[in-house]
Amino acid sequence: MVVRVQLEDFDLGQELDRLRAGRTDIGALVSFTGLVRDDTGNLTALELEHYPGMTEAALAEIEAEAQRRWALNDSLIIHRYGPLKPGEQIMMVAAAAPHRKAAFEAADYLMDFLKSRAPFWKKEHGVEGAKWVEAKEDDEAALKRW
Amino acid sequence: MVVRVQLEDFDLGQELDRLRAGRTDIGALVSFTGLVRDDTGNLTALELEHYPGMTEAALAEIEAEAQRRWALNDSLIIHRYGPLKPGEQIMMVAAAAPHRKAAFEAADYLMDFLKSRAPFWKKEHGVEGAKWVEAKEDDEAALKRW
Amino acid sequence: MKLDVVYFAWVRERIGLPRETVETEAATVAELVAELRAREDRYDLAFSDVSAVRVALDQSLSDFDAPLTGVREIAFFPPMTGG
Amino acid sequence: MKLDVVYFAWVRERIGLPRETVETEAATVAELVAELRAREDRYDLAFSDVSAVRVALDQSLSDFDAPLTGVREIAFFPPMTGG
Repeated sequence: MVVRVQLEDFDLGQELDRLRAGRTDIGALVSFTGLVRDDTGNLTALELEHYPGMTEAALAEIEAEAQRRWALNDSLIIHRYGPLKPGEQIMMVAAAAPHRKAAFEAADYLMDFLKSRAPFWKKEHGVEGAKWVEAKEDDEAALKRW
Repeated sequence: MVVRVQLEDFDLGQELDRLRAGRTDIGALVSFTGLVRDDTGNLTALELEHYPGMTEAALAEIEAEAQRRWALNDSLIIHRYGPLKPGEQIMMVAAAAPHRKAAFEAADYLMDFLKSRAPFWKKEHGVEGAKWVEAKEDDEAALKRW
Repeated sequence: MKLDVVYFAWVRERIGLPRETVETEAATVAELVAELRAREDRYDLAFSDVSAVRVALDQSLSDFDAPLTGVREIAFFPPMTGG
Repeated sequence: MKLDVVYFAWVRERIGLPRETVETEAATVAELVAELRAREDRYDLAFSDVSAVRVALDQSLSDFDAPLTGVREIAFFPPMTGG
């Protein structure tokens, strides 16, 4: 159970390898990686602001709740802040469990709550100016699934 | 859209990096990795048998159906065969999509169909002899979700 | 009482500063917001639609009816968009 | 007609070989299974519970009622356990 909030990029493969290293009790490992998407070619940077202190506490609480709900071997959340370029990794979650259903559900749960309960805000800087990304109603609605 | 059936291990991080390399249209990347689990310490090897030819065709068809159902940027299935040790990687699927829901659902779908429709069979070799792993009724039932 | 008030994202931009210390006798979050709005236009603008603003008390999500008793830090920000 | 018949997992182990060519006039998978069972005990044992056996015709999943017209390769195996 680890939470990291950082400016620098992370090595997805290395993080997943580390999660399972030396263990034989994991049957299923699910990862989600969020990337800076730019369909139009107009995005110059995606800026991520967060609330230091509260961010770490909120992510740790989301992870602890996932661990209470599912039989997990381990889990991990890494989220970056600062300016990011199109194609860059924004964040990742991973869930390791004996069985695939728990690993899938836990990773999905972590993402749903991270989206709407962890204090991050995105600002898109484009060729025509900057604009804060608006939260989607879908994202709030997604929490009711759990 | 790639399918690989191979004896040798794969580098999960490298595969995921390759999937997104040079692209800026992916927003979400979900991976599932199946690992050889040994809770009791009695497993000496997990042997994977498959049906060469049919395996590749079945996996390609499952992947094609996922691509028809969801707006995916790309997807990948790698499955190993032969004798594997506890803790080793058995297989992986990955789904890349503009949005997280499609990536999660497609990866989950790939796994459900791979489990029950791709011709692989597992045999557990333990300190007390060998035994074929039985298919779970749950796995067949899981297909009805889609 | 003295409160550390912190702002994020467009709330921060509209108010024009990330953090300030406020001397207030407000009993609830809503009362503090009313006091801030009365101060200056930029506060009034930032809080003109409170349905678009979230609040955290000592780094825990809360709501506008919550009492401020014992609170040391209050944060205002838009709905979160991480991930 | 000549059919390549292939076996996997415990079906292969019970029958004792992975592949053979069979000369048959069976019209359906079920008829072929009946012919095989009549041959020897090891076939009879392998197919004693056909609800536990799956069949593929020319590498596509099929069922026991399917006709064998035009089929070149038939495979018998237990329910799959990949992943």
